[in-house]
Amino acid sequence: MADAQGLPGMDRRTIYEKSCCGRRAYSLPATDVPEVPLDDLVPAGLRRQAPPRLPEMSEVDVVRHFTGLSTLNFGVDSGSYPLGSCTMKYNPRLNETTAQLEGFAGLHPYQPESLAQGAVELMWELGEWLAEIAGLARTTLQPAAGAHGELAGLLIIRAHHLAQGREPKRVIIPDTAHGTNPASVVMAGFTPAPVRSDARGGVDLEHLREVLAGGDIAGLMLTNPNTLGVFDENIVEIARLVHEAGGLLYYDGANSNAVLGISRPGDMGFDIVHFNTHKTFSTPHGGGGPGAGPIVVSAELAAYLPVPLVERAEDGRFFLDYDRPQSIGKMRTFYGNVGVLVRAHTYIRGLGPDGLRRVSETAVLNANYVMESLRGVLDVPYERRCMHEFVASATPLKEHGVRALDVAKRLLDYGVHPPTTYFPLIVDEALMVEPTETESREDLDRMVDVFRRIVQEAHDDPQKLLDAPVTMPVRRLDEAEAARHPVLRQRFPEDEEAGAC
Amino acid sequence: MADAQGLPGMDRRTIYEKSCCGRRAYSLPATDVPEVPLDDLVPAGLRRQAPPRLPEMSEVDVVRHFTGLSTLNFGVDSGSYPLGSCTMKYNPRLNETTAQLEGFAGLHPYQPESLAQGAVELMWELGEWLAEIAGLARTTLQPAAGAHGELAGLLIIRAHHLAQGREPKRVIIPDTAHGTNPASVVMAGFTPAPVRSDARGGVDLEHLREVLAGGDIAGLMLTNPNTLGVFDENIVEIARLVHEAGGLLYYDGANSNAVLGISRPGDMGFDIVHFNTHKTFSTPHGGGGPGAGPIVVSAELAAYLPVPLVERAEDGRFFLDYDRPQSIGKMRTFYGNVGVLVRAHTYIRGLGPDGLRRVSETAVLNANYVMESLRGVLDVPYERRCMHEFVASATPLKEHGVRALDVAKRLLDYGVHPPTTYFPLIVDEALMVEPTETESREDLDRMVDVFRRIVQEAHDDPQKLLDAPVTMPVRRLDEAEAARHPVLRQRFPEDEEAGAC
Amino acid sequence: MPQAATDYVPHSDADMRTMLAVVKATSVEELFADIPEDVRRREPLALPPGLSELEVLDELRRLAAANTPASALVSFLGAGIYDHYVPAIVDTIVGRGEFLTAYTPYQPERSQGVLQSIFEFQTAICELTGMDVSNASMYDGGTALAEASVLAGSHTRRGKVVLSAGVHPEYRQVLVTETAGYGPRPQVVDLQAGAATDLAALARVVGDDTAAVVVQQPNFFGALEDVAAAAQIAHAAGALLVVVADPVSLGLLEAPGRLGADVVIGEAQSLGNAMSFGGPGLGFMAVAKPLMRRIPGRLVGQTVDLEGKRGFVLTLQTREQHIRREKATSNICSNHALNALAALVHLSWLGREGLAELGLLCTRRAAYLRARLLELPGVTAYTEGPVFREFAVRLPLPAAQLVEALVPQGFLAGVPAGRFAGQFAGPAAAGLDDVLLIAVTEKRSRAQLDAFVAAVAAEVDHG
Amino acid sequence: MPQAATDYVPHSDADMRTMLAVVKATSVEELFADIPEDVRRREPLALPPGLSELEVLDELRRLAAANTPASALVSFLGAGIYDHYVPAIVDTIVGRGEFLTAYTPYQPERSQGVLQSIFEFQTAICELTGMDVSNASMYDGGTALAEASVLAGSHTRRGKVVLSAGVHPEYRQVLVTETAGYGPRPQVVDLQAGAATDLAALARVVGDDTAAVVVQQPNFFGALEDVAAAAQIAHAAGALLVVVADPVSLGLLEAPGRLGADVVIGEAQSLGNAMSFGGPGLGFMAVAKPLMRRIPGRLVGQTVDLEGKRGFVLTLQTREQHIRREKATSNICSNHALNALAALVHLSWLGREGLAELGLLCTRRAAYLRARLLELPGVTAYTEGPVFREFAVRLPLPAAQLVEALVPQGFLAGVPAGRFAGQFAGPAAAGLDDVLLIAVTEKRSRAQLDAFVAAVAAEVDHG
Ligand SMILES: Cc1ncc(COP(=O)(O)O)c(C=O)c1O
Ligand SMILES: Cc1ncc(COP(=O)(O)O)c(C=O)c1O
Repeated sequence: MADAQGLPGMDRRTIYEKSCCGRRAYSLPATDVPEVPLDDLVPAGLRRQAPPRLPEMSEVDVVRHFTGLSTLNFGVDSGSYPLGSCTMKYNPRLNETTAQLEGFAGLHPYQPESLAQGAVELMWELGEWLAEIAGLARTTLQPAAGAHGELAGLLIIRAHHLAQGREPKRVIIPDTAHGTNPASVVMAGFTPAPVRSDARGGVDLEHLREVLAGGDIAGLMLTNPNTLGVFDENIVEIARLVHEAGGLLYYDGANSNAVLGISRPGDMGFDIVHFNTHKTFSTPHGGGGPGAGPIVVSAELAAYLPVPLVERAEDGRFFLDYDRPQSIGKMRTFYGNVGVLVRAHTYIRGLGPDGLRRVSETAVLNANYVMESLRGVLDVPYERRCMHEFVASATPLKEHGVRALDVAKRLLDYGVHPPTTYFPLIVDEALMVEPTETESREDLDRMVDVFRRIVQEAHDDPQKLLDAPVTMPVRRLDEAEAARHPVLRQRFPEDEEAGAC
Repeated sequence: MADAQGLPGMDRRTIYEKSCCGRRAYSLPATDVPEVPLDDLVPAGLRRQAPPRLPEMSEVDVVRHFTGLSTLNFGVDSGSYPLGSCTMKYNPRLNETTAQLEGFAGLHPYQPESLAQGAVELMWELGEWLAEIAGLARTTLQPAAGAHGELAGLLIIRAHHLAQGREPKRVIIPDTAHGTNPASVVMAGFTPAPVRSDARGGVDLEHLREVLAGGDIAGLMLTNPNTLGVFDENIVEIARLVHEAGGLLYYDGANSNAVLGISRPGDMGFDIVHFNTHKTFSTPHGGGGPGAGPIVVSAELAAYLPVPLVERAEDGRFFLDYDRPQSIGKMRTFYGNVGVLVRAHTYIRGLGPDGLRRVSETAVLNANYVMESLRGVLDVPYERRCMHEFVASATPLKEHGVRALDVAKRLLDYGVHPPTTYFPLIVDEALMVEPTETESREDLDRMVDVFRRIVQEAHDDPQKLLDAPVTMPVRRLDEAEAARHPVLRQRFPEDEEAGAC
Repeated sequence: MPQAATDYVPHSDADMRTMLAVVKATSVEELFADIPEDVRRREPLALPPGLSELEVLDELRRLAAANTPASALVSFLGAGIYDHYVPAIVDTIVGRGEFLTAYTPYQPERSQGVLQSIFEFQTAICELTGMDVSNASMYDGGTALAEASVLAGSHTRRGKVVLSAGVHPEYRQVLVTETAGYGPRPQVVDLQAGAATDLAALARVVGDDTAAVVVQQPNFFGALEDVAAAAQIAHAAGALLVVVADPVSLGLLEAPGRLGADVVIGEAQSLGNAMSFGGPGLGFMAVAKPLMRRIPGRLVGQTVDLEGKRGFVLTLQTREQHIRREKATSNICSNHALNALAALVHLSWLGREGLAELGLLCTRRAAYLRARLLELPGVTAYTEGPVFREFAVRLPLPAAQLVEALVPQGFLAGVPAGRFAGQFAGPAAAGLDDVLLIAVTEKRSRAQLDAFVAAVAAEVDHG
Repeated sequence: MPQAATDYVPHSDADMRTMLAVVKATSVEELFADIPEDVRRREPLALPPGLSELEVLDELRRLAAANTPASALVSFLGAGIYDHYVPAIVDTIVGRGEFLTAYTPYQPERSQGVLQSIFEFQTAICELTGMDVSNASMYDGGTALAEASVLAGSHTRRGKVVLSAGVHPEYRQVLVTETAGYGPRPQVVDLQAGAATDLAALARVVGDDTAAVVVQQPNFFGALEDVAAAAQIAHAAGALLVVVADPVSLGLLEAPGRLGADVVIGEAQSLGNAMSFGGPGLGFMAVAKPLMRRIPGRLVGQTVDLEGKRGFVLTLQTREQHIRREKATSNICSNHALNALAALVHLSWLGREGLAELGLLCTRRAAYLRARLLELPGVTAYTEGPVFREFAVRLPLPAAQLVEALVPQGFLAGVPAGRFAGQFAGPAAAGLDDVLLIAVTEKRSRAQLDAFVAAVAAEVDHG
């Protein structure tokens, strides 16, 4: 038995370790049709020999197990979550209410369209809104996430070139880009062509010209503001250069929270945009997903959008259009993460144009506020205003033997979720801070205060950081060990030696 | 700023202390009717001078505040909760789903009955079921809780006697009774006549005869099994004696979880029964309520039930019957805690007769299992089988300077909610343990193990108990101080001295 | 063996055997040996057989579908239960297992969540009402009134309570029923034409036998009472003033505490709680400091732990039945704590400005609707003077008939006052069958009000 | 100023001023100075104006009410999305803010909740499929298939993937679309009459250019495939066997891992997740040990903290894009973790016995319905042999016509196979317009099945 520890979630057995022979939570209707012998239904040869070892628990055990686990987790509902590039803003509960309305949640994708007019209308409307926000023409809601939107967009770029009898291979990607960009480029059959950033954090125009000169340009992918949190002032020139080289411009909209109603990617010269609804439009991230990554394209590219496309007929009816000969095909089974899209629709409908603008204004103000307050505390490599996020560097702390990761772990002890630390790669010991617009001044002040304290600790007593966290359910975890000897699933006693549960 | 402490809920400021001028979470429709000057609507003299100082917060602040608070709380969902007499069994989530169906939750009490047939049917059906479970004739669902059912029942006893031209004053109550029993007796205009318990924990028949001999007997209130967890074997005789004396028998059904489908109060000789749905029928207790305390009465007493009574017409329609001239009147506004009753209905409908019986069988087995396992560890005053709960005594620990309350506080450190300690009054240093039927054997074993450990600690290191709890968000709280200098509401700075928020 | 009914018992057959062995029994039967044979039940209860979870849900959905809830119609029903908008965060918070499935916080060190929330609720009620001390909740408005009457009786040691007929008729009925054997005897003072309390008549019946005077603000017909005048009458006679208040109105209307109330009670369902056919709602009670030790129910107080850290506990429990038994101020034990939490969350969402905004919006829309209705031929004012969100009109046809007639068009026109006819006398009681009580919450848009006026107009023309 | 639109920004005007002062700006405008004037937007976006929370809810309720969800009818729709009963506890758990509003668990010490739940999910998927390694989820069945194909291509360095036409036609379309520029080229093998894969034809096209063979079990028309035979064909040619599996079937049907599968993928919406018009569902992928370092997406592994206490972390991240960028096994970043949690809760509720029970009940009822339908004149078997919970029949009238005809009676008769006509060839493709795909979950009682048979009989008679 464990030592005295009164809080729940401290029983760290897995659900399989809590399982007990013969327990059950389920109930199912009694068999009301003739009890044909099982062999007559499904021949023994097709049937399972050994049952899957699912946990055997009573209902209260299941509830307690997951209630306990939840208390070991941290969400936006728990506190500030300034995870750069992830836009961990408040997820309105209204979104959950609307997504759970049976009229949406209970829809089968193959029920007659006439019985799903409300859902198709919602999708159509959301598509129109996203097009307006992007400053482009047509939307597909199919992609399940940002990375999936990237793939869809790149396949459209591919289709566009093929339609013109070309098959260029290179897609330009700045060194600040998120890892999904190069990975998507490869999956779409292209090769990434890296371009450097300049001293202000934007695309190095010189280098861009060089890369373009290499020819075979399919397009460029850019996040603007980029993952350093800076807006590329040369965007119009960049677009011109890429277009001149025959390439298309893809806007990774992960950072859209900075520019809603303020600057539209279409107006900047982009041809394709994806949005991460789970960042920009407040749909919850659920510990990893589901999100949605709708993409919007220019009128010229609309023909290539995946089927079905959501359409509105002359008579006002809404329908799914499969009759699109130039379409790249289908990006996913069915039509998209509709449950997520309902949330995004709810959010945009509530905020309206003024509310969306206020989102970006506040997100940018909050980031600048934290950045300015941290100048002198941490290194802030780019001496300019940031947009909705900024990257600080823990390099000065290295002399104390302390790294960004240690700062992150110590933040946990103070109840603040750490910023992103694994990228952008071009900043040493990066701490990418994105407060989002839903954090109050007090919370930002507290965050700054905690950073200050930790930096002070790094000077006075660096071991405190190296030992951190000390107030979490576990101390620092050995990730190297996990990778060296991967244990990716529960091992059962009988796997090692025979024996009952 | 607080010291390093990473878990939420540790910011113990109240919501008023977190409030910030000008923040808001709310949104409301824009005024769409003429903006008549306020003075023309409500004269200044009737209007509020100073606004109520409600908290000013953003929505995420509100969510975080209460999410944090919740983590400081303990429910059945958090772990074992063997609070004697409270029947803290698992509260099925299905109950919540059904109670929230808009067809129930959205009903207005004064909407035409024709538009609420489903709700009235549900109430009628539940009434029938409770009557069957009680072994009596007619039910009212109006009482909001057990104590309220007691009052209703006592008023019916009063009406019954008045109808016979009598006005007896004394209601007999055993010394083991819950405090609501004597309090209700007083509120109904009676005076409590205490009766002692015998050595086996039941009503002392000798003493009962004496009390009855005093005359002026309106009735007797009894919990059976009583709060010692023992079933009164003399119940038939008791009922006979009381009836002979002209009294009626009221069954405090708080302990019904022991006898569902096994023994019915009506069959025992009781005339009136209340159920606590929030004990016996799994409706959640919500940190104090709401519950429901329906009462069931014999056919002779049905005429006195409060109005409206739920009725089914010849044609199958359901209606609320107000035309009951002998009724005691109305026990509450509207018809009862319908939202709670939906949950109780759901529970009974799912379990059926076999399931209910299994509830009691298991509740009793669990209690005996824990009691037997604790013999030798704690004092168990009554050497007999218990029903769904039992009372242990911490008297042997007194020699170490340790009391039942200290054991309770130490249990907190081990993640087990303590048993009831404030009653029954007739057992010294009582620990009233009611495991309930939804606790698994492992959980009971763990509970026993924790008790053992604590008793061991009491011997080895009693200070550990006196210092407990040490793992809670607060150490032991000073209840005497709270009563001496009551601070029952937030004080605002400007209450002490003038100043803005 | 398939599991064809819901069953929350965890034990396997093997568990049962092991456990029986420990308790030295050979069967579960044996455990019940103390129950005399003649009161043992051998046949199964005559209840429908158990069902699996999905079948139970189906059955409850069937029953729910047999209702047409007011919330799904354009409803003007009020009279004590209001269809205000409950923000989405409320259910999330009250649905958290740590709140939902907790008992009364007897172990404060492990119950700081609910204790602090009650402390915050008490504060909110004090702020709204302008009183010093609020309890942790009551069952509902009616029972809170009965408790207030008992409190006044024991405080003043007087035997009569004088109630305005403007107090909700069902509250008055509950008072009569519950205090039949105990507490002061009620006496009702009629309303005058225009639906406000006849204060002159009130003054006449209040005397040195009067424990309390009770008025409701706004009153049952929506009229705004002169609370200060009622306070004067009560206090002049040494009686307490009890005010039945509508918490939603208290962002706009003066706090009863500022007008002389000694006790404020009411129903706060409209804050954060579903209508739910009238229950569970949320009774509340707040009192002036001198009555602190007489208030029924739970009270949470602030204290410190042994390290001096702030914490909250149940306090002044010597008022309560579980400690004081027959000497308690009341028998109330379980209350409506979760409903109180819902109200607190709703109030926190509204905040200081939001509650006033909400009141203003309702008032404006109610005033607009009233004016439009009074333009219709044969529709006249029943409630006169200013109103908050509810008012009554006299129709040229029976109110119940109008309600029935408009249901097919999706309207619930209001509560027919005739339903409460037996509870009124005097000038205001005449022709109640034609009187309709109409409530307008923030959910009712102008478009709906206009459509409703048109629908009423059509019926009035018919009639 | 009233707050007439939802707004989750906390700042008061005073806050804004203070903060602007700190950042040394006189207006928010100034902060955007880096954005060139010609790409600044000065007019407001052309979107409908914001609404208050209650108005938004009204509007969304209007849209929801414009649908008649399958869940509210007696539905026999399947074909990849199933209306299984989701136990009530699922929404409670996935709705807890700590799960719902968390990001990917990059900070393991503060994310043990979701990490452990994923570890448990991975275990459940491994147990169901009989595989060694499962990832933390994929978007859906179709994208999981595309990923499996890419995996097989890079593992075998071969350029072709052979798919049974029994694989869901939309999955096949997704595969074609997503791998257009990358990964092996697909080739489809037709079904034979009776709807099972033509294994002889399969054997003919599989060769040493084949990276993988893909079969679905049960297949799109509900036929049970000979997975072991497909494995033999694949392995004989040095190809991998990819099985598209229905997780609900795996309490009853043999685990693909035991039959030779190297990769098992599929859609697990039917565990714990609403149908939601087809998304978000839950893609999954499990592989045999040797493919561990090729699997796309997140993996959670067990490790210890510096005190030796067990904990869980994201691991083998060098497969992933956020570390390895263009060298990653996939571009997937966000996945469907919350849906995976829902599935895990549902599976924990069902447990070892429950899943088998569930499968058996569906199978029995499906077999009963099939037998009854096949008794009707003109109704013949399309799917032959044993089935699990879904099967296809050939009708004497167009299937879409039957579906339309039965809607007014409250039935959704099934999915007309004609909808996918373009995706089939060979003997099974003939006359698809008359073929109806019928799924029977545990929600369909015998009474409903009987009523449905009667309704179909009436239409068949007409036709
Ligand atoms: C800049 C950027 N691009 C793309 C992505 C990928 O988005 P998703 O996780 O929705 O696939 C992310 C997500 O973190 C991102 O930050
Ligand atoms: C034996 C007994 N009787 C009566 C009651 C009062 O019930 P309620 O809290 O529902 O008013 C209780 C509650 O604890 C009790 O245990």
